[in-house]
Amino acid sequence: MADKIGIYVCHCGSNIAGTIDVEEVARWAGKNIEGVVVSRDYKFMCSSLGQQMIEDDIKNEGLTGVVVGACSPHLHEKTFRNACKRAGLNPFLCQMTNLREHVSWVNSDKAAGTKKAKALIFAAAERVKRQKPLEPMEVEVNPATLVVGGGIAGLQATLELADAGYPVYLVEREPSIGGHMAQFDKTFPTLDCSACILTPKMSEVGQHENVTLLTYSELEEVSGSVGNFKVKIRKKARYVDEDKCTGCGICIEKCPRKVIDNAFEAGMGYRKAIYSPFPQAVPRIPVIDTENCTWFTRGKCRVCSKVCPTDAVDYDQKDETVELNVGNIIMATGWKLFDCKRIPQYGFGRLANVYTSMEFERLCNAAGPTSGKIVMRDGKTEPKSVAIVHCVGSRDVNFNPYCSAVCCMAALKFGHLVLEKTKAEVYSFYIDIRTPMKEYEEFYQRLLGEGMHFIRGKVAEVTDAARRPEEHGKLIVQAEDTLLGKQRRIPVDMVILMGGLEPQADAKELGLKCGISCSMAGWYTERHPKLDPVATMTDGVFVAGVCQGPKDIPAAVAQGAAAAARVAGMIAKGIVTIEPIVASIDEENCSGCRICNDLCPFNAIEYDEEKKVSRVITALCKGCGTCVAACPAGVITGAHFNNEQIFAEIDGILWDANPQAEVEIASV
Amino acid sequence: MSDKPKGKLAFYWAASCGGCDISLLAIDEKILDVAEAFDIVLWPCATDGKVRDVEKMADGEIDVCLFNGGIRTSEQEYMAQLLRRKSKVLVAFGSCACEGCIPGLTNMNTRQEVFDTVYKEGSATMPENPQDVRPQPATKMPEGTLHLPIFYDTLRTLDQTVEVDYYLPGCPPEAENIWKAIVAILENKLPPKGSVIGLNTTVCDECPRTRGEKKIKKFYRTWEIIPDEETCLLEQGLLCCGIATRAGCGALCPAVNSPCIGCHGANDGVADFGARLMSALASVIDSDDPDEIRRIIEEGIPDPVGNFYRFSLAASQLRRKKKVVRG
Amino acid sequence: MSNENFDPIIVGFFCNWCSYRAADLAGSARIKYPSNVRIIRVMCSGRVDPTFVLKALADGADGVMIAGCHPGECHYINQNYKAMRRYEMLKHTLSAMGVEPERVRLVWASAAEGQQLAEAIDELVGDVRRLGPLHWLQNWDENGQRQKALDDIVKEHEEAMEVSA
Amino acid sequence: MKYAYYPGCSLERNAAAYDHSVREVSDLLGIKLQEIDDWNCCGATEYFSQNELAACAVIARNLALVEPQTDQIVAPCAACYLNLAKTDKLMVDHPEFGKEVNQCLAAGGLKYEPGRVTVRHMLDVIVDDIGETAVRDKVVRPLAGLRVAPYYGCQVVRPIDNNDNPEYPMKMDHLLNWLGAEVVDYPVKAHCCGGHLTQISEPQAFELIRRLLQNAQDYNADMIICMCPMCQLNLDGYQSRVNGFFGTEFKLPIMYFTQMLGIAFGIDPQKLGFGKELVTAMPVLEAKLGGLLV
Repeated sequence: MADKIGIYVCHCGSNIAGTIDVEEVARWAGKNIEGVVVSRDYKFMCSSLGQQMIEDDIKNEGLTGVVVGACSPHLHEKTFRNACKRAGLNPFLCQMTNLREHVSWVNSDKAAGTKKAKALIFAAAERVKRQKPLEPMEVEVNPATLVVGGGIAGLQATLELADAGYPVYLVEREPSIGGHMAQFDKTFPTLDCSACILTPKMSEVGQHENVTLLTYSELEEVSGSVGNFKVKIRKKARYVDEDKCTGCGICIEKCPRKVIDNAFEAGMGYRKAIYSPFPQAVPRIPVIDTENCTWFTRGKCRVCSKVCPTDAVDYDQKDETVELNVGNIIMATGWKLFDCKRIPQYGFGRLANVYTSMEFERLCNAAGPTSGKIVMRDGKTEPKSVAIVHCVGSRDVNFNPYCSAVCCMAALKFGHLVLEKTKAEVYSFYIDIRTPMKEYEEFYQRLLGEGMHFIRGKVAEVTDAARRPEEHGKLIVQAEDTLLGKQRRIPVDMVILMGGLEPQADAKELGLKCGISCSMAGWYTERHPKLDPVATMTDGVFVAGVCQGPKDIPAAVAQGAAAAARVAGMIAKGIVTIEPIVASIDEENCSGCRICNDLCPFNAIEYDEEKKVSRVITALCKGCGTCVAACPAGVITGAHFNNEQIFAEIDGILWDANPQAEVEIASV
Repeated sequence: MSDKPKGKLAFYWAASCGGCDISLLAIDEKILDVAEAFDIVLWPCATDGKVRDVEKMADGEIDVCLFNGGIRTSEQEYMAQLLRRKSKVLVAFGSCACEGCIPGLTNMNTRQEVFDTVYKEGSATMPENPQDVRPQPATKMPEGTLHLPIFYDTLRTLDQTVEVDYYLPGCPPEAENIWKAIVAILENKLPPKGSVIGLNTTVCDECPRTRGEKKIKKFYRTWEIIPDEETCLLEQGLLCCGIATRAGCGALCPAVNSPCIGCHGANDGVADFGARLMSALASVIDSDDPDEIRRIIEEGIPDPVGNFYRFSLAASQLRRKKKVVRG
Repeated sequence: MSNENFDPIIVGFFCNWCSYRAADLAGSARIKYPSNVRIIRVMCSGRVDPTFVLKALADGADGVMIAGCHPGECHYINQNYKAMRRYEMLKHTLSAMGVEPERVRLVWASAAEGQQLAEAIDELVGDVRRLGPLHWLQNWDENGQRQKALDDIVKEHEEAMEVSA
Repeated sequence: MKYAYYPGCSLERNAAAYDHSVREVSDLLGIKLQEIDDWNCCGATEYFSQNELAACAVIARNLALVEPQTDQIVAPCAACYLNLAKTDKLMVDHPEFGKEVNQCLAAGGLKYEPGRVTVRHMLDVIVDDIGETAVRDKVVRPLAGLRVAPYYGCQVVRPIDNNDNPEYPMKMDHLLNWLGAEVVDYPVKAHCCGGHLTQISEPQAFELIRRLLQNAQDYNADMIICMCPMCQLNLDGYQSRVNGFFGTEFKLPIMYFTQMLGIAFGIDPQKLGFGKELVTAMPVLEAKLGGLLV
């Protein structure tokens, strides 16, 4: 069939017409490009009249392809594809070329702009002639959802979905859900008791009929794609039978082995070798820490087994793999605290009374190791002065360039708690105090009023090297006070380092499993930084909470709920359409060289051992085209981006590159 | 076959080594069937025949012309045009005609450089040339002017010179493939014009070695390692062109533990053989560090053109090395 | 060679997600840059086949820009690393073919880096302008001697035929 | 292992003990030091602020003199080390400047290709190249019971990255540990010794020196171990003046780390330059290490 191409050049008011002679471009295209039967310019092509014009031409002229030279396809590709569709032309036979963002707006010379516009139109026309009709694929959405991470963001997402009546699998790596929020004493700026607001949510999740809780478990493998993911979860052996255990806690009470608790208590307190991280843990089923359990290390003891009234302790339990089918995944994997030892001049780990923010959270927590008393490492002395160092590992090119967003407010909270519970002077060493959210600035003003001292300067070092007699036996915090323009040395009893928020150590690895990437800093990349902060580039995988970037509790909760709403929308719709831009392998001519096998991060290429050919699993293919470019035999084709189409586009875009070519084209 | 009237066959030799002429004889006694089916009107290597006689023929009088060799001189170009005109079916026979082959590698130089090498620096054919005698396109003699064909800077493939109907790849084409092509011609069962007569899969398809997923940390040159005989040579770091090279040889080279060098050229629809190799090999380099990647490439592939375009330089997108503009 | 008046043509292969959007952003922000780069959209820099670059150069482009997401930020996880590997391989080959490797450039631009992209374009255009036109087709011609040589053969053969006749 | 050796002026005069001990210890550890023929002064710190090009040219001359088959140069003096490394880095980072420096060198018929020679400090060579096992193997007289304060000063740990934490370096701590010494956590280990401030403003310089001595004493260190002739000179040579100025009674020997290595390796203290220090080390060494020294 002979090509009948329609060319539509938009003025976009004066946005395009200002620096491109659009009338000339349309006239020229109509005359010089083979196969063009209609070539028009119009004031606003995206207007309903403009669209109508295209639709009419398709019907009246029987167009086989449409080229729209207007703005970015990211803005209006859908608009024009839909117009074509309405007129009965397959939407994939419409090609947009970007005359506004890529030409008229970045250029002020009309002649140069017009020339470039012609090249882009020529390229699009050559391309569209070779485009093929494509049909989007539809798949059903499994109503079950996997939520990874049982911190506040994950809990919120879980509850939203479960309350809407959809099944949720909640996977948590630790023995209990709750996340970091369970470790906190108070929350800023309201000074709510963290546990009081968190634990009801935890038990709600624990008891919800639609929630399957998989604690002490890790996400192992993800396959499939939106609507139909298959996931493998490894349930680590607890050595306690979940069905038999009643959570009475007698095993913990009787366990003779005390261990420093580096997780929940941040090294500030102790737990037993069989333990539940904290009293309100959900589920209340303990786990045995085999590295420290006397039975596992020395083959003696078995006290827990002996005292258990339901015979739930099972030393032979093994890790177990659970396979689940879900339609969507919400990643809410949280964060870890910056390792303050990486800044040795701040003395953490070397100087006893230097604390991390997490240690201090436990120190002032009424349920913590000192029952909430703020005392030094000796366990009894109340500090007379406390320094709080901001931005430890944050806003520092040597470590993390970003702002961790919550530390300023947490530091103010700490300041308040110290002032409330002790008679100590509190010094805050800050770069900038950042309090942008609701009632945060008011909290700062309140602390100024409560007498917390603020010194604007990045701390150079925390040292016990005294220079003056009054410094002996103290920790000296040295900083340049940039408001006074002077070096300050403040001797204090206790120093709190406000460690920054960092991505989980395995965030990247975990992300790869479900096909999402990380930013330079290691936070999960959202689909759009402004307009789509909960979806990711992989359909069916959403992010919530700090794993997407530092944020406070309300923001994490909001994002958890937002992710759930997106998932609920997909479940309610029931089907999802998948773009038909995918790769395919001509199996007849594939020699099975296996170059492509390892190139797909989505595991969409499988090798058939029997036939000795490789094959694309269409549902998994995201259409990047890397395998197409790599295939040495040239037998992989990328739909809508095949070689023929791109070659034609190159030919077209270079229409004026050879002087001879210009002559030839002029004579067409 | 013998009932049909005899057809006319021409076999011509342009810029090539002569191996193709010999390969035609490798079909053994079947050459007699060929002789039975055809009158051989031109085969300078084996029979007597004059260009003048061909010139006198009517256009399209020759049924089939098997043309081997690339186009390096004006005479070869003239012959290609002449034979195109006189032949119903023109077959690019062998790697040289199809894609330039080894003579095409001269496209890394210019005529000047080639002549300097041959006539000035000395060669086996011209060990000494103190007067720096060079071939001249025209020499005036008392009887008139004698012309030598001019030697081009750039060797062209046959289809860059005239329209080609069929391609028979290989350096030289394998006897059975030649026979298959002849049978197809005799039985008039030819594929659509412009086709390559042969398979459209790559050497791996015929290679018995075991293949796994590929990751390459270091490329080895053939003299550096003795490869394992069971495993894919590429996986052992040898630059084997089999992944990109059209099948049909039965994986001759890998069968003797030597990497494929790519003489059968690319599959259908491939616009640049070397680019296929470059892209495939680069994709499986096992490093994400640009410096390391560069090191792996530079150390392992010191002669990229020789490795990627050994047979296909003249048919590649760029066809030749950039000429230095003088003055 | 003075190249001030030389207006190079550069073909850009930009990934759909980061670099094409960076070019969109440069437009929205009205950042001005030379109009010499003509952009072809591909889904990922990993789709860029070295053939595209070779074809563009052979077809008359003076330079090529390949643009993708920053390493580690690829929409397709890590496919831009494959683009990087191919780019290194291609540059190695191009050098051997006498093409100045500066003509072909791989740049990373996130969707937020309109300004940086414009600067990279500016720089490439400047560099290519300094190098001068590539005009690859000129490499193939035989300094105008070819047609005459062919005509000579025809003439000589005709003369010879006449004598024998 | 072969290195070009650049002793620098100090090691010929006031820091002769450093030079002797470096050579003795290197011999024993199999470090081949090839002294650069006809080396010249590095210009110390002042020259750089006067005329950067001339300063770099003077320094680069030494780099240019390194034999072609050697690609590493060792300087024990912190200032020499920094100057050599800085010059090389400037030439690498700023090729135009590198060319200018080479134009200067051309006057003497020399040329230095930036980046050809890697500049190393003696401490890095011993810790990174020789390593723990080889050092421990050579220890015949462990320094058990001796409390030492490792003092790094400022020039080796910054600004050139020598693979240690610039704010809280640990390499010498590790090395002294391998010798069996009791290493005190010395928080001022990378603070300034005052440098040439003694020549400009004694009270300020003395205060800086006092802090270093005071802190070592607070930690009950028997001696301070340093790696820079300037540091050694300030802490040792000015110790009695500082005592007079502040009314203190510091009596802390200031030794080079190579001298301590030598002792632990069983080398005769005489050969290591012991006795050249002003606050004598012998009493404390004898008290802590017993009669082992003779």
